[in-house]
Amino acid sequence: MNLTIPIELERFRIEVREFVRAALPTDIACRQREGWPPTETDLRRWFGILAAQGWSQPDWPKEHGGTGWDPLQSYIFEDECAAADAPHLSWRAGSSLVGPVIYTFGSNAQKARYLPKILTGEELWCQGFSEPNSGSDLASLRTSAVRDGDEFVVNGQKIWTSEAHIANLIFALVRTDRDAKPQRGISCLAIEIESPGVTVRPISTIDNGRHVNEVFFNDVRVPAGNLIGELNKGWTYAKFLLGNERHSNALVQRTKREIRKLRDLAGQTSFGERFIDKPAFRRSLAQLEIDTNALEWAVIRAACTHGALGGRDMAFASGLKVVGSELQQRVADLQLEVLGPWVSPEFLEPEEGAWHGTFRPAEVPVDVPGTMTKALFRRAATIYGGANEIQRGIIWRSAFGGN
Amino acid sequence: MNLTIPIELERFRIEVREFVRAALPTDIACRQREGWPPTETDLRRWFGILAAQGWSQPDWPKEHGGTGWDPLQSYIFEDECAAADAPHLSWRAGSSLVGPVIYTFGSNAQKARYLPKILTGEELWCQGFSEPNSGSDLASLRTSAVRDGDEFVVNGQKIWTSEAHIANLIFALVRTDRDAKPQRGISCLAIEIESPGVTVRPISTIDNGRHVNEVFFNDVRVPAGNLIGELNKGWTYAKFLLGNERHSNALVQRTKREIRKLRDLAGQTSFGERFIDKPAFRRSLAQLEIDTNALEWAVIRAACTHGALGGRDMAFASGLKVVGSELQQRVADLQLEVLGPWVSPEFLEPEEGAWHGTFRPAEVPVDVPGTMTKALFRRAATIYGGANEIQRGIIWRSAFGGN
Amino acid sequence: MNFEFSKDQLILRDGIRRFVDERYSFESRRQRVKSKSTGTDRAMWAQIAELGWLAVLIPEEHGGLGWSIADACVMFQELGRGLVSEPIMDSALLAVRILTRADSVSARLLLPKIATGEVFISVALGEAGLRYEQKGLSTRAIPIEGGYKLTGKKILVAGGDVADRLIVSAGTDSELALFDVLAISDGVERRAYRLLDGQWAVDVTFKDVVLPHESLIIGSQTTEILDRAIDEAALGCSAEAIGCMDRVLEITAEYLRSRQQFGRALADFQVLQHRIADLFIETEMARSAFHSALSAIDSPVATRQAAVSAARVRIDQAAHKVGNQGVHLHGGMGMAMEYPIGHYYRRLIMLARAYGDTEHHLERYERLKIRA
Amino acid sequence: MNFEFSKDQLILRDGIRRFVDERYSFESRRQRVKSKSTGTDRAMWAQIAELGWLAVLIPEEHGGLGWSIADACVMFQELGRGLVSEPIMDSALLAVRILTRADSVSARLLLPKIATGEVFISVALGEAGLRYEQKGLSTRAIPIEGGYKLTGKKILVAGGDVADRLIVSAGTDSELALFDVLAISDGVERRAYRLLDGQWAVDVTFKDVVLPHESLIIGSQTTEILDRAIDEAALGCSAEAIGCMDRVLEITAEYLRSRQQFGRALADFQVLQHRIADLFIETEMARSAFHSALSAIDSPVATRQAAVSAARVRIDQAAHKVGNQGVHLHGGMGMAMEYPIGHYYRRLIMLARAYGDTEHHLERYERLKIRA
Repeated sequence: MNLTIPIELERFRIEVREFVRAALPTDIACRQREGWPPTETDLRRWFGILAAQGWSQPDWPKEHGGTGWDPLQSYIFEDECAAADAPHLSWRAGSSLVGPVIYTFGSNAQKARYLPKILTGEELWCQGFSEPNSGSDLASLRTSAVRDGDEFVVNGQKIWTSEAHIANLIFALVRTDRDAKPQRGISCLAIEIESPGVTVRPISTIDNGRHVNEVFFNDVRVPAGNLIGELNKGWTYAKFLLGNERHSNALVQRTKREIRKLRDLAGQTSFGERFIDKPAFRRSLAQLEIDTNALEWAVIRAACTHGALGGRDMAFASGLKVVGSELQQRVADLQLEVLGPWVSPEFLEPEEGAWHGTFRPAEVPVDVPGTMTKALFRRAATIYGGANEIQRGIIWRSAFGGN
Repeated sequence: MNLTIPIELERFRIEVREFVRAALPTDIACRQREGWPPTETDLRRWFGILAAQGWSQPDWPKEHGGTGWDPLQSYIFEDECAAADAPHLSWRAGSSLVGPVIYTFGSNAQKARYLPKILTGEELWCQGFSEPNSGSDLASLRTSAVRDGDEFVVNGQKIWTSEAHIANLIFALVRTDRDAKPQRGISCLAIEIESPGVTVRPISTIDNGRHVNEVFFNDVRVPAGNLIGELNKGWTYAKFLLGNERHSNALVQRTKREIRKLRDLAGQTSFGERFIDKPAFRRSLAQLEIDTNALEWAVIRAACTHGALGGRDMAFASGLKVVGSELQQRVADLQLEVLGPWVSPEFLEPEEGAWHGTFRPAEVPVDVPGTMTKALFRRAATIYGGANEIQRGIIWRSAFGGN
Repeated sequence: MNFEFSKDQLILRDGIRRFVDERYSFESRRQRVKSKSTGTDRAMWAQIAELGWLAVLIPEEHGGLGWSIADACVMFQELGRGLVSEPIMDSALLAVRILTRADSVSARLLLPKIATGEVFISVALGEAGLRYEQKGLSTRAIPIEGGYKLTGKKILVAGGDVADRLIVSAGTDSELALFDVLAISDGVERRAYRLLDGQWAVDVTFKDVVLPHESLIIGSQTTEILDRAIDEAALGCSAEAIGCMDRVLEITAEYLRSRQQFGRALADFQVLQHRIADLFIETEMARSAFHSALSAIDSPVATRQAAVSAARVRIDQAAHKVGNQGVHLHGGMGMAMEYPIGHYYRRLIMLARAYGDTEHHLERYERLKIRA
Repeated sequence: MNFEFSKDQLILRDGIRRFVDERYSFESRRQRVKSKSTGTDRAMWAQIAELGWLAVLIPEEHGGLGWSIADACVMFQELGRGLVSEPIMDSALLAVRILTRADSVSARLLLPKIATGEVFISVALGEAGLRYEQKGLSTRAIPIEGGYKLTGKKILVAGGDVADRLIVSAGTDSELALFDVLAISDGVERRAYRLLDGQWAVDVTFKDVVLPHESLIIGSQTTEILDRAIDEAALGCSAEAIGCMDRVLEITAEYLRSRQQFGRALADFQVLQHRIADLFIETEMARSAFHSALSAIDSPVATRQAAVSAARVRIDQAAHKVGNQGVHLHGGMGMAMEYPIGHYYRRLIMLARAYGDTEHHLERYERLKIRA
């Protein structure tokens, strides 16, 4: 056991910090700081900057164009991005998770076709997993792909598809064998969003944001070469992808950043009272920091010991998801507590580079709209990526060998 | 809707208060105040005093020797007893709950035989329900009673039997038909503890108290006349009894009293710091009072509307049990917080009227041993009377018609 | 003591339920919320007036029904249940309680017109940089020849976009005072925006607005009168929150029963059953806290304040839990505005902070009961 | 960075596990706890010394193994798991860290004897009316011709019933100081009692006890040295608590798997599965909090204190939850001393408050990190 942070890693952190702070455009950071999600343009700009530096995929190995960093370096990279108010990469880029599936299970032709454009950000991917009647129960999906000559013909519907409205491709789970057991008849297809027969319809969410969509497939013809990996092995690839996701969606670096914002809000006088002057608030803040610190060390442990905990690995990752999502909600709730009466107006995301003026009260402090809107969206944290109840089931099964 | 407390009820409260404060022996109140359970002698003394006043069974109708009070009066009576540090009656007297079964379902001979001695306290009863392999799953009980002439022959074992060591009779659920469905083959027998073949063995609990026992039946011969109600109808009677119990074991009046004690402890200087001077403690205390006040009004509502809420009645009673038990534990936990390092010694219940001196540290403040011991026992609150998980299941089934 | 609704209360409740079914369905609500350009609906307001809801608390001698706060709370609970997002609380309760206790005769003469909907009145108390107390108001009313000159800014005035008159709090030389201000006057400027629950509100600027003497509604003991009216409104919001929670429980349990996952209904999963049981307990404890405060609403000030604050804390915490879990238990649907749950969630966020949030009420309770 | 146990640490751990299996089983523990009249077992202590546990932190030049705090924590975690209730923390960690940093040569000469078990040393810091800080001690050491005169009372001195020597904190004229006092001396009176976890402790009265000059162990910067040693002991207790929690999880899951209710194993009930999952999460977060503090234990004082307090808060809260739920999930068995769970529960109560409870550490964290 050696828990001191090696000096090379401290040096690495400083290198990352200096680059990010210098390279991140101020307007992108401003928007992020106020709590708004990045616009598509901003996301592509920042992605491009990182790509030019060779840092667009921090989790990928060097041979596939990634950084080749170890998990702790990736962790530090994201920590510095969060601290500098850079947009969260994997949030909008389903790409980061699709890539590993392609370079692990895809053909050479697929690697050559897809990976470079993911790395440059020229092509963004979304994940077509959930369907109207299969949320956490993914294996019951019904979107079908029927082989017809050199093509698959796809029919069905996906839902809750994050960022389908800006993506170029959708990584879709489709049923290719109706007669097999639910898990055995699923395959993965790469489908271009522009294909005829694909319709993307936005879902209006409680934060008024544009996050998720319904995606309809109506006789969509997909070249057979777009089948990723083997036919009917899609369930394996999906589990591989979701396993990676579970690890990254504790989002503890972002929570740390939100705690700093909470401290800032609590120090302001514009909300009628400085919350930092209230003992009860200080106690809540202390507890939040303490819990977040524990989560941070758990995430670091996961990064350093991946694979070494045996059967408990998966349970541990699920635990990170549960705690991470709960902390995201707690920090948001405390931020709202500071905002007081200002939680009431309905705020709309500003357009490209501008404030949406029509509905904004004149007197509202500048931090409020983004903070409030983000807090509303945070309710999704305990739902997506496998609801927390699903994670607790995984913990029981994988760490306690129950049924 | 009329929520003002009628003046007669206020007068009733004062009448009760004056009687209880005058009649309760100081030494009994002292022992109770320090947190110790009453000794058998004390319990019988206090019971006798109330019996002389005609108040030994506040929940029973007048015709059976009870007070004939309405539920709100009973509530107030217990509130005043708790405030005056009188021993909790139903706590040790399984009798209070057995009585209604006897006067509702028993024969006239049984009423004449048993009720008067319950009222005077001459005979105490315990409840023989749980068995080693049927805790919350009562219907799976195995203690058998086989008819042999004018007698039943009883064999088997009960566990967690509160106060069997001081009781004169045990109200036992026994299996009288092995072939019927589990619930249909159960009967109720009144068994004298002194009967040959009955063995009572104490269970040592985490608070070192003498609360619960194992009771063994080895060819115990019980007169057939001791069968309460009809043969094989015992399940109905047990549910009737437990329904009454669920209502009374919120124990909110006792929690109110413990909150006053908590305030006293927090105001003392003998624990190194006055906890009442700490903002975090004051916040916890405020929250505890607020939650207890809500529970109190819920208990009052249950008393006033019993039967009027329809299917939700049972769900509501289960809710009282859940909240009541959790609050008992919360107030105990806060008391321990004030005690600080003094939680460590192992305290033993003082003998009749005296301190147990051998193991007591010299310097320990007088309140500590009883408070600590009671707090340990409070862990049972979420377990007994149907574990809180059982109650939540009842709520779902009875208020949401689920399966 | 009696916890059941009286016959009159049941009639009131059933009338509201019918209105909601017929004219305030979730679908019509969604349509209304979707059209971003409109504000508070005066036509709807006329219907509401016609149903008598605005008259409930107005004394009979002023053309109202003269019912009690308990009656009004039955109404608010049902409005909460039906998700009726109209500025009824401020107009029918807060404004009415202020005007009923007004010094000025002309103010009291407004009451019959409020009852009929002829006059739409909003209450302008909030300011940027204030939370829930009327201390340190920057809005000032300076005595001038013939009356007052009003200057300042108010925020979050519900229904202020269509209001005819505003009750405005302002500091005078010595004390807090309340004024009756015509919404369309020289120097009054309003800026409208929508709230989370679909209601509309305005920020109002008063720039040297000249007010006649008789516009002074209350000029002495204003704090006491206003505090009491606000406590009553806070209690009304509690009732509304309880109505919301009742409905959230129903629709969530229904959702769990109807939705299949892993080959069986979600409602078959024990953890979800127990979660609903916990929300049921929360809701019932909230209702009991509400009863406790209602029984003390006419008590001496310290008792009333402690009781209202205790209730608000308990109810607001329940509202948070029920709202959050309602969304969570709906899974993805919980995040989508196509389903009622998100609308209830948003309404509960606002109700749990109306006239004081949890922190505000915990502090007040502590001050009154723990320090004492 | 590396979170896995080293080879040496694994050997140490396995040795303890063997010892527990062979000589410290639950049955033997129950027998020992049942016999109310005996105190700390010196024969057991000799075995412990023989196994080298007392030598772990003693520097090699003083006859010890000279291992790190991290190594010691591996030991304490395993002792927690095995429910070894002996006063090892005070003797092998707190006393050793104090003596290692002693001014006096004679004090340091005690170290080899502690390692072998020849000298049994206890630490007497607590006083009635104090909580977890050495401020306002009533025990005084007054300089006299040839040394000091010690007067005062100490409480809750673990193992003090059989100790040969006591390290006693006392106020001198100017500062806090630590003294080495022979347990059997004129004016020293001990009164023994049992603790919740089956250990024994004493209250000690010092009545004009005359001490030679060389009995002064540390006389300057005592607070700094003592604070650091106490932080290290606090961390050791955290490790012990984590060991306890790991075991509580195992035995509770095992209990749920073995026990039938309503025709199936308790472990088949989803709410109980998820409860275990929550306790698993608690335990793992506690372990991570422990790692965080361990990485900062040699940092500058403010960093160390904040890290230790943060860890203690997180771990102590986990200990409460795991202990309480462990009992609850055992149902009636959880209340009975016949089962191990109650013993773990009692031990966790003590560990979660050793060298500072949650409130103490939250306050310290706030002072250092939130106010700053």
